Amino acid sequence: MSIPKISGIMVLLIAIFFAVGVAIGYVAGGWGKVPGYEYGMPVKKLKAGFIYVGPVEDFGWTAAHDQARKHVEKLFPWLETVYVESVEEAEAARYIERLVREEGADIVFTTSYGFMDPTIDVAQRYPDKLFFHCSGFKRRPNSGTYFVDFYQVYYLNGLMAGALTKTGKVGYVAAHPIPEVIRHINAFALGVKEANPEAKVYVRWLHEWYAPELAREAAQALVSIGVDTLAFTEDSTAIVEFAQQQYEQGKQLYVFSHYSPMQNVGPDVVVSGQLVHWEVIYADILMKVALNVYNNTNLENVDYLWMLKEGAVELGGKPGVPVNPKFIDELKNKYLPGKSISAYDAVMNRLALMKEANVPFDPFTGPIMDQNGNIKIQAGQRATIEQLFTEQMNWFVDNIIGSPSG
Amino acid sequence: MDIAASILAEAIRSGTPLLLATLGEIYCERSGVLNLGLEGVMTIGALAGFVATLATGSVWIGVFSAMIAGGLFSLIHAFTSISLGANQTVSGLALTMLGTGVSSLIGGKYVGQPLPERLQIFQIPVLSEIPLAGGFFVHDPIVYFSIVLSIMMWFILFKTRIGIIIRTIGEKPEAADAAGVNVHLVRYLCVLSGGFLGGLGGAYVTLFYTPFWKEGIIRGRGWIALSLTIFSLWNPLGSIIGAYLFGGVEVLQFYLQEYRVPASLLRTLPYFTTILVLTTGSIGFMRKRLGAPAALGKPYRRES
Amino acid sequence: MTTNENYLVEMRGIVKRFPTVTALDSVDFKVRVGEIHALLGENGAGKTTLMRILYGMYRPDAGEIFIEGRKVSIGSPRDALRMGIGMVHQHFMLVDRLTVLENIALFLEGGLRIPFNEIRNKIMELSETYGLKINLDAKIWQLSIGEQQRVEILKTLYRDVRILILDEPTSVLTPLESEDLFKSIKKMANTGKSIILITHRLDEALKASDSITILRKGRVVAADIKPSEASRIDLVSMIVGKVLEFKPKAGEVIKEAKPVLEVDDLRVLDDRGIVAVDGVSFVLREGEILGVAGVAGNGQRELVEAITGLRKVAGGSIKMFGVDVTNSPPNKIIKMSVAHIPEDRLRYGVATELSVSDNLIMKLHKRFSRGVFMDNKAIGKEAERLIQEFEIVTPSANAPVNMISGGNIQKLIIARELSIKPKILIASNPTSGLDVASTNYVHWVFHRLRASGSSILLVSEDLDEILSLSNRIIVMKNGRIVKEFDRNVTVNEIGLAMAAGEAYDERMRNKVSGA
Amino acid sequence: MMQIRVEKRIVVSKGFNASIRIFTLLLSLVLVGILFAIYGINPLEAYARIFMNAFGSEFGLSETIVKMLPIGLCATGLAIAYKARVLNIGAEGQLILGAMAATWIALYSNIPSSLVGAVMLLAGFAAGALWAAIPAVLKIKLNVNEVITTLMMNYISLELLDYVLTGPWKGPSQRGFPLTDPFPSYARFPLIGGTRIHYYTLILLLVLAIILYVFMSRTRIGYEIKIVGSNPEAARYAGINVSKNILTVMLISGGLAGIAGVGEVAGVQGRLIENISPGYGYTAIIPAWLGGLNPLAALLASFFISGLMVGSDSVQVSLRLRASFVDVFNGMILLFFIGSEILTRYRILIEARGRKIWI
Repeated sequence: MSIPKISGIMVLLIAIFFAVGVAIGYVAGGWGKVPGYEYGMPVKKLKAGFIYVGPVEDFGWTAAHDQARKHVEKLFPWLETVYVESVEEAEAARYIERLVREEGADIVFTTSYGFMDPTIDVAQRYPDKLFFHCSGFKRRPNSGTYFVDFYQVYYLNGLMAGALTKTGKVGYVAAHPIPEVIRHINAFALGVKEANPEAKVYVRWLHEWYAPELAREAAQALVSIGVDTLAFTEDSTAIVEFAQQQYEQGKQLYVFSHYSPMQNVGPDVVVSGQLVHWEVIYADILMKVALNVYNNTNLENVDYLWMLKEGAVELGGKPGVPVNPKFIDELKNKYLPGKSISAYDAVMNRLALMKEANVPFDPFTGPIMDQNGNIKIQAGQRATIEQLFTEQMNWFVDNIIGSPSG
Repeated sequence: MDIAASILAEAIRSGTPLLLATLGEIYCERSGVLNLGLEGVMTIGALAGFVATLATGSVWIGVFSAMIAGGLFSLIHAFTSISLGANQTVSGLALTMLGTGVSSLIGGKYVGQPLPERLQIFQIPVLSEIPLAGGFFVHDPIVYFSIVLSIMMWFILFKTRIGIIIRTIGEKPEAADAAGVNVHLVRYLCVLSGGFLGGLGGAYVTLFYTPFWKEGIIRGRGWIALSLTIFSLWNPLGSIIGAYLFGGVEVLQFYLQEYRVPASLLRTLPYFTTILVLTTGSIGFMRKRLGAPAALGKPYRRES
Repeated sequence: MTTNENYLVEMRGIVKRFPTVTALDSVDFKVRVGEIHALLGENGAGKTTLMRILYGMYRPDAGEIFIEGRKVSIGSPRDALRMGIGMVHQHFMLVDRLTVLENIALFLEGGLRIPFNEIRNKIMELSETYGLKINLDAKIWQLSIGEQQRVEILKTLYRDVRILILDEPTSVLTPLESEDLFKSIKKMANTGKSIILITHRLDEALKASDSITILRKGRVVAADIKPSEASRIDLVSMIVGKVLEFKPKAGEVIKEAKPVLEVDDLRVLDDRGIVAVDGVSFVLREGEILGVAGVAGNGQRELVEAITGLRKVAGGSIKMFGVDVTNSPPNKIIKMSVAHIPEDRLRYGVATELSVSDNLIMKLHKRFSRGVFMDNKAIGKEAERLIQEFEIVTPSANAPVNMISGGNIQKLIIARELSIKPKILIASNPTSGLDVASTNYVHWVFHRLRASGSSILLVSEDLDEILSLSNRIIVMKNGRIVKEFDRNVTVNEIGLAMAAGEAYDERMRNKVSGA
Repeated sequence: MMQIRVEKRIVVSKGFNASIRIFTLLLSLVLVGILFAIYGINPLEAYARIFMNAFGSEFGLSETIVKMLPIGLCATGLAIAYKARVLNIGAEGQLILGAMAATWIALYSNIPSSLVGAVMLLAGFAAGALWAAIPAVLKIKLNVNEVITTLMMNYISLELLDYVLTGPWKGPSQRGFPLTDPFPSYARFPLIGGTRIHYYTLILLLVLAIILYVFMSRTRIGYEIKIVGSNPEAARYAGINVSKNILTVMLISGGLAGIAGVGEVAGVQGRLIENISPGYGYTAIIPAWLGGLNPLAALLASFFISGLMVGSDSVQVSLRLRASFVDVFNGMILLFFIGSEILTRYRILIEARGRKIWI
């Protein structure tokens, strides 16, 4: 099991170098006046602390952040890192404070929504230190926010799912009913709808981020009602394993992996998926902190929301492999309804469009109706940031079966 | 398979770790020892089975290791509660803390690792196509084994001398002593077999049910098994029904989600049932028929 | 002298010490083949301990055991059974929730499989032979006590025992059941089995046995007495062990004083639901000591517990100072200034983990509190006073009770009970375990208490005590009052009543089981 | 051939009991030390770090106190219940109910803001006590074993918490996360400057521990409770209402656990969250026993257990050992402690090859 990981790391490293290059270019373009800015230059030592909500070995969120931590540590000789894993929300404040006080961290990254208030609280107590909270919306002069988002990729996954399903029933096993997950489900459902207007997306909520056993049960329940295509938001490979097991027993399921490279776990079932590159953001933030671009007075408005364009996310179940070759033919033979473009080509075209600097394509382009038949996004309009990223994202697209409130 | 069969199949799978642990606890409690450390024992078994399978590549060595680990671990409880006559409630709780703590400590590096081998499901042809009842015939060997085991354990407990000895020790250890039975030895063996089965139950979770290891993977199944022991009225046959029923509650939430049944309230059912059964069994005239073994939780020491 | 070969069992120089007492002190005991041998003595004389040694439940500290002249070592009941020794305990070794058949099967050696049919057949045969009828498929809890005893006996007979020990077999039986039991025993003896009958009932020993051995305070006082040759009164004095000539010093009989405690036709059940107190009526008057004599286990304990509110009354009534207190809770009875020195000190009398002073004020704790608080100063003072007055030997008033000796625990209880200045004192064996000086002190205190106008119900197995203190004496037997005496009575007369009570009370015949 | 026999101990001294307690603690330290060594950590360094991080700095000390608040509240209450021989292991659930009651008061009632703090505490106490009253009544009226019922009710309360957080109480401003909205500032307990110590709860804990100590050692009910715990038959004989006392200790221990819950929502989190208690109710069982069921000693033991938990952060962060070694530590202390209790009640005779050794 370690061999694929190494090759994965190589690919990831290449991706990072590329990403850092992009980041440097971006920074250099913005702050060209900064003298002597170059990769790996000696600056003052910096210590960064990371607070994780799960174990670093999970197969999703925390593992991805920790991989990124390791990479930036390797990347910047002047950087030292320290982390705490499996921190419960109830105890977050103590750990954050311990990192800045006892461990001497200059900057702390807190990587769970539930850490938002403790982060702000500790940031208030230590105005000289810097804090970055992932996935939240509260900021202070010394506390910024950052996030990557997948909805574009989920949409592409949805296109493939709609094209592949034979039963017209697509399943989605979801963690918590929060705007982020709802947005992803909606994006996915929009893709499914475009490829197969008759297909329905069945949603099952886990109310957990990391719960392999529940995920498996939910997947089984979905398969029982006729679902043959599965996407999910849960930080383990449980569903992929489940599908691979079904495959070995003669039942073909189509799965879209989540967050980490899982294609090796389910080589016969993973069609595509989403991959994350937190290191791109971390490198950017840390470099700017090292250069004093970011300091304890100017983070009030620093809010990263990076997607395909910035290289923070990637399509595929394996780095560098957007679609599992096993399914490419099938996708190439399936045409989008009423159009003369195959599902495969559609995915590739739109992927390219969404990587462009001005992002000429967006999945959330009207008309989009919710389950009750209300128009949520007017024809020809794109959803606004507010519509996508705040509490307003509390509705389901009309081909979804299930409740957006959990 | 139709949906009903599929739900049944899932309930059985989800109920199997419960069934195994409950069977063990039934023998343990029938001999008069309350092992509140079941959650810890299962967790130890879950990890031991997983690690052994990773190391050797053989799921069966994993199963075997889990049983040994669970058995050895439960001997701690046997020693404090049988030999030392210590408070069984507290000893059991301590065992749970120890078990979950140790496995989380050791298990850290195994989180997220995939298993090299997975057990095949034996789908029995024809039978598995029967509506509803088909759910019985699509399982791995452990499921079938646990059903056979329940029947065997029922037979031993109620139809053989060993069973009579065990029941006597749980009801009135001095009577067994007077009949020349080594009370402490039998209690040790019962706690040990409780540990074997608890360990196996734990391993079922990490090797078959969700082939993963993570901290807290047992998720309170040990406590549910304790309630199931009461629910089944200390009868191995009753525990089959109970385990599949309680296991069904766990999986049913995903079938009922569309109908907006709050999963959390659904999950309280086993606990309410347990309190109800326990209460019923404690009422004076029902005690003799349904109550807990009379010597449950009481250390035995011959006065001399 | 008979030779060894005639004895099936011979125990020589048996010594058994428990942490606080020497239970058996160099005891010799012999039983012949085919003999019914009664082992007679008071509670605590060591009868059961001796038999538990024979049955392998206890190991003796010294002494030897011979079976058929061969020296044996009996390490466990299993050994005993293999040697043909079986024992039916006073508290049955039956499992309530198992069937009769299962209970018997438990008792058998053998493999995993239970030979149910074999057991059935053999039991049928045995019950036929000895007249012990039983339903094999009933659960034990569904049986009457007499039937349960039959199961116990059948269990041992099934193992082909040659020596059958029965520990107080009739204490739980109705007279009719007892008759049946003795018939069965005779049949067993006739087939060559030896039966050892542990009992504290003299007439039972006389009626049913071929030979009697009497134990008192862990020593043999008489061995191998033939019932036909012994005088009852001699036996009684050997059992009780009292000087026959005794000058009673009790006060005058008071006839006209008003009653403080009136017990009318009281019926009380024991722990097993058997009638233990069966239509007892008496009156305790102001300023008198009423002695309740009788061999232990004849309903005295249940009577006392019913009066003090610890046990439910099944019939009849209890009045104190004219107020009906039948089935009142203990605290209501305590409020009426009724003190109680319990028979079972450790069960009721003390909370052993708590300090001596805490225990000394247990009954009065409400009086020693100011508002919600305990008045520790006053408690300390009172404790010191009582410790001094009753000469309780303790490291300090704050030492836990489990650090002081049994005799001192008894003193503590007496001190506490007297400290409430009772109008009525119910005392069960108040001086057992006390040394002579302490006993005298307690007696003096009782006198003084009576002089101050209080009344005492004195339940005691110690006839001296009863005679020296009581104004009147009632004798209890089988849950009934069989005789009442005024103070001018001799030990002999009381002893006779205790021994021969059954003849005195013709109503006994109609006694029925309450189960 | 080795044989072990046990015999009742007649004389027991307090000094002996205390030394056994200290010995078991040391034994656990040694065993966990071995565990450290296995993981390549110098045990002395680890213990030094734990100690320094828990008690050696202002921050560590303040965090230890923050943790001591819920553990101490539960432990002092449990000590009293256990003293009456009522094995309440439901403090976890009672704590959660207390937290839920406080949340309802803070977010959904119309109580004047000046009274909210006091009403939250009262409601928390009442909720915890009521939750404990259910197993108490079942025990008194129907003789139902309280160990299982209190345990089951812990699980029921967890699911109840899950239900309100994913259902009716899910905060509208929480973007779908299972959290309630933050409490208004008047429903937050004030903190000692620069720390997270919510001093209302701290004062309450200290006062309650002293009150309970006085209650147990000086009051009539405390006295009755001790008798009930030592010998219920004797209590009945002495005219003490056993049922009433069982109910009393359950209400007190449940109520204190409830207050602990209030402290967590109003003092620490400022809202109700799913893991409002990382097992405080279970952890508290340890100091209750370690303190010999004396409320003040239990408080002291809570302080040390809390210190151990806070101090272990450093082992976790700098020495990279999982925090769960604290569970191992706790389990061991508890096992050794109750295992060694036999030595206070019995003498053990080991006979080996003709030699006799008394312990």
